[in-house]
Amino acid sequence: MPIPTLTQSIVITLIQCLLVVIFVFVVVPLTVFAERKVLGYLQQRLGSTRVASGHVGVTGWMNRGMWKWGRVPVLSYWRGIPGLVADVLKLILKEDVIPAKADKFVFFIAPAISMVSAVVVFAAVSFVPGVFFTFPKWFPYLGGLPVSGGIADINVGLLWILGVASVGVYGIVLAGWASNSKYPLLGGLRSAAQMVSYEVPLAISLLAPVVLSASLNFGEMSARMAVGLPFWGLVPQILGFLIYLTCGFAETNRLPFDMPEAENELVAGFHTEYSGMKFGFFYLAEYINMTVVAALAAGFFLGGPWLLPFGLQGLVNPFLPAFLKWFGEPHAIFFVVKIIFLLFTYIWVRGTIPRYRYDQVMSVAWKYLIPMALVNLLLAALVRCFA
Amino acid sequence: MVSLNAVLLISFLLFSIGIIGVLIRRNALVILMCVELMLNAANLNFIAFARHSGSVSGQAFALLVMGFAAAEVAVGLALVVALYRKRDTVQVDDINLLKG
Amino acid sequence: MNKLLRTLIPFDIAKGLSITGKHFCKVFFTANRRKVPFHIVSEYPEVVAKMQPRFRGRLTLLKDEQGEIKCVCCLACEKICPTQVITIEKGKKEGRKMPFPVRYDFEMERCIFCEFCVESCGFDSIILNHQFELAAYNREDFSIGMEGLGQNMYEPTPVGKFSVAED
Amino acid sequence: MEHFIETIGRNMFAIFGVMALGGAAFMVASRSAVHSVLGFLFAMLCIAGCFLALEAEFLGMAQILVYAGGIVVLFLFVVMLVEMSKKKEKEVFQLQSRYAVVAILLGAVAFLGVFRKVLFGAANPQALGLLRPELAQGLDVAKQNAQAVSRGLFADYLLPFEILSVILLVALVGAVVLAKTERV
Repeated sequence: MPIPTLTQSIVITLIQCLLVVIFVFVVVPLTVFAERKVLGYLQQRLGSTRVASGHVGVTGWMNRGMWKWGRVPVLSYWRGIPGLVADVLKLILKEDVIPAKADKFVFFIAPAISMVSAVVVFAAVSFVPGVFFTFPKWFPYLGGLPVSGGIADINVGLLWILGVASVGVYGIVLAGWASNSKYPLLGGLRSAAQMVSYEVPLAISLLAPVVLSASLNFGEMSARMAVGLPFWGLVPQILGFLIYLTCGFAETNRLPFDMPEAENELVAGFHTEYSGMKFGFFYLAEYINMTVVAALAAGFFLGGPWLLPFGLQGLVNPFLPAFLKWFGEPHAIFFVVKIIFLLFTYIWVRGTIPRYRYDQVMSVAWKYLIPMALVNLLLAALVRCFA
Repeated sequence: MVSLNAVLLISFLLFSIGIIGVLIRRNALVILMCVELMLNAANLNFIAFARHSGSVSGQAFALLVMGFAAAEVAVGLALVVALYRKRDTVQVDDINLLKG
Repeated sequence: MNKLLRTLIPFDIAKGLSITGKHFCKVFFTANRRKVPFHIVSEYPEVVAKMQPRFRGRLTLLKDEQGEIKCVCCLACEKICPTQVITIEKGKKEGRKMPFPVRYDFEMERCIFCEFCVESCGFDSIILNHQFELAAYNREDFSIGMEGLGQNMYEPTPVGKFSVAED
Repeated sequence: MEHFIETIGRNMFAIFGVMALGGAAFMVASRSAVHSVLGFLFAMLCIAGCFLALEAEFLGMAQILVYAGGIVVLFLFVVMLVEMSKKKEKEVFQLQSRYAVVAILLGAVAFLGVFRKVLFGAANPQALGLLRPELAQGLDVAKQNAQAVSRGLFADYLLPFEILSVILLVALVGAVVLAKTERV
């Protein structure tokens, strides 16, 4: 295995960053689309089935053609898909309005903080332990060099993730303040209190995997939780998993903890005054944060890139289709599948549970989740002591 | 590698900026922030000396200082909020009465 | 103790999730495959929407078996109408003992679809039908009468002007 | 290229340090309290970078987590609560600011004069390195920073740690008592 020079390693890191960005920007629009469809199905609707007018333009022509064809919505699952492009185009082309009394600098920087802190978290997430792929020999400049499964597989990866994710609060709070308007300010204040509160049980519930795996490195933790514990650590850590998911919903401001942008009380909450791509950044950041939380849950509690715990993989292998076997045991594809399942869970919960009142949100965090998380931590310590 | 002198210089400058802030600002919140800045400058020195001496005691102590700073901020901000409720201001030179 | 258990173990959340999950599976796996779909919405302009029986659409005059207008001009509907959108002119018709409405005007732009007129009618001679595509391009189109300039009372509003299903 | 990147890598501490100084200066000089908080946040993140450059990874991450994630948010929260009143502030700076700045600058010059030899002289040229690695008790401090810190914290300094936790508890209760309104 050749050792890369400094410049080569930096180029490789840039390539990894590009891969992560591509992953994020493929998953996020698909999640937005899936959210519409899945919410629809959950509520016995069909979700989005057409783009713009059903009678104008190319999509209209397609729609008409389909109806003429069989009087049945043949592609009723997929006819909303051009909406992906339409959404992005709308966000980019919209006029960017800045309120006259807004604090221009802070107004400008808030969406950037949101977006950056959401994306940068992925630096410490390792998708596969060890080498992800190796450049072929003929590749210019980088031939024969390995690319690892995470950008920066640092020793304090978990702390990095928690710390940078907590910086994301500033985006929301500063946006609320800079808009110089009542509803955004209320949304920002609420979210500051909510996210600071929920960070505590979130961190404590993630401490249990730390105790069990005796590491702070993402890849190491996920490997030890997956291989060393029954059912990827899901069974001994079921309480921790539930607490973590709940706090994850709250941290990403998803329903049922949708305090900062409570549509029925605060118009649109902290981004009421935002439009155009600045709003788009908040929108993207929310979905990227969802992906991050799902990635952490998948990595720590659902076994990350490991398909099955223990040696069960060998038992199942004969029954697997050939293409799955081709991927091998720890493979990024399993990780991604788990992330996608958790993203579905997000939408599922959103379609099921109504929004909490503000005081209920706070009491859930301080009166129930924190004590439960502490008990869970104690359990993990006992397991570690005696097993 | 980092030389000890660079760390000392930077932390000294940070500390000085903190002192300037405490002396010249009127807003109690900014003064609190400046105090935090000075604590951080001290932390920087702790870590530099820990590295210099090759032990981790300095790092452990820096962590303790961080916890202490958190406690201090909690009490300080509570004081500021109480003050604001009572006097409707956070300007330190408006608070010049012993009773009131 | 029971309450504490119910607080700690989220049974009701699980129940709700299972219900929505069931709906999801039903709709997801049977969309396009059933005559009577599980999803409760229809793809409106293509599939004509079915209204519930109590839906209140446009006012319509009814006729009896002989094709005679049932209305006897008691003016109950005109009196009770809160927005006064109904104007009736009494008249006579040969071979009919009861009074006959020469004019029955209905200004739909002000109608609030309260159905008081239908309730007050002692002869069951008017109903609010199930038409819901009531939009029009001109103000005059909203004044509906028995004949003349406005639309005819018995004819449906031009439905399907915009829908593919009628092509 | 190689050389350039290496130079940047070697001077990471200086870069972060200067940026932290800039953030701190912005904090002291800006007229709006929210801008002050922003400068403070920037300074804290840069100091975390300094810690990383000194290979104290755990401390750097703890800095981000504690300061950026907790303390500065609290500051921002209180600033937003307090700034909601429309009352105009009289002045941002004190009357004695000029003298204070002069005094501090004098102090700085005096400091540099006294420590001139230490800071710029050739008296202590050796780089900051691990002079006594045997103190790390068998752990590679550079590789297992978190483990080393935890050993220091929970073995050598357990009593201060426990006292700190009591202090935190007292501060928590005190903050609640102080900030509580009468009618609640």
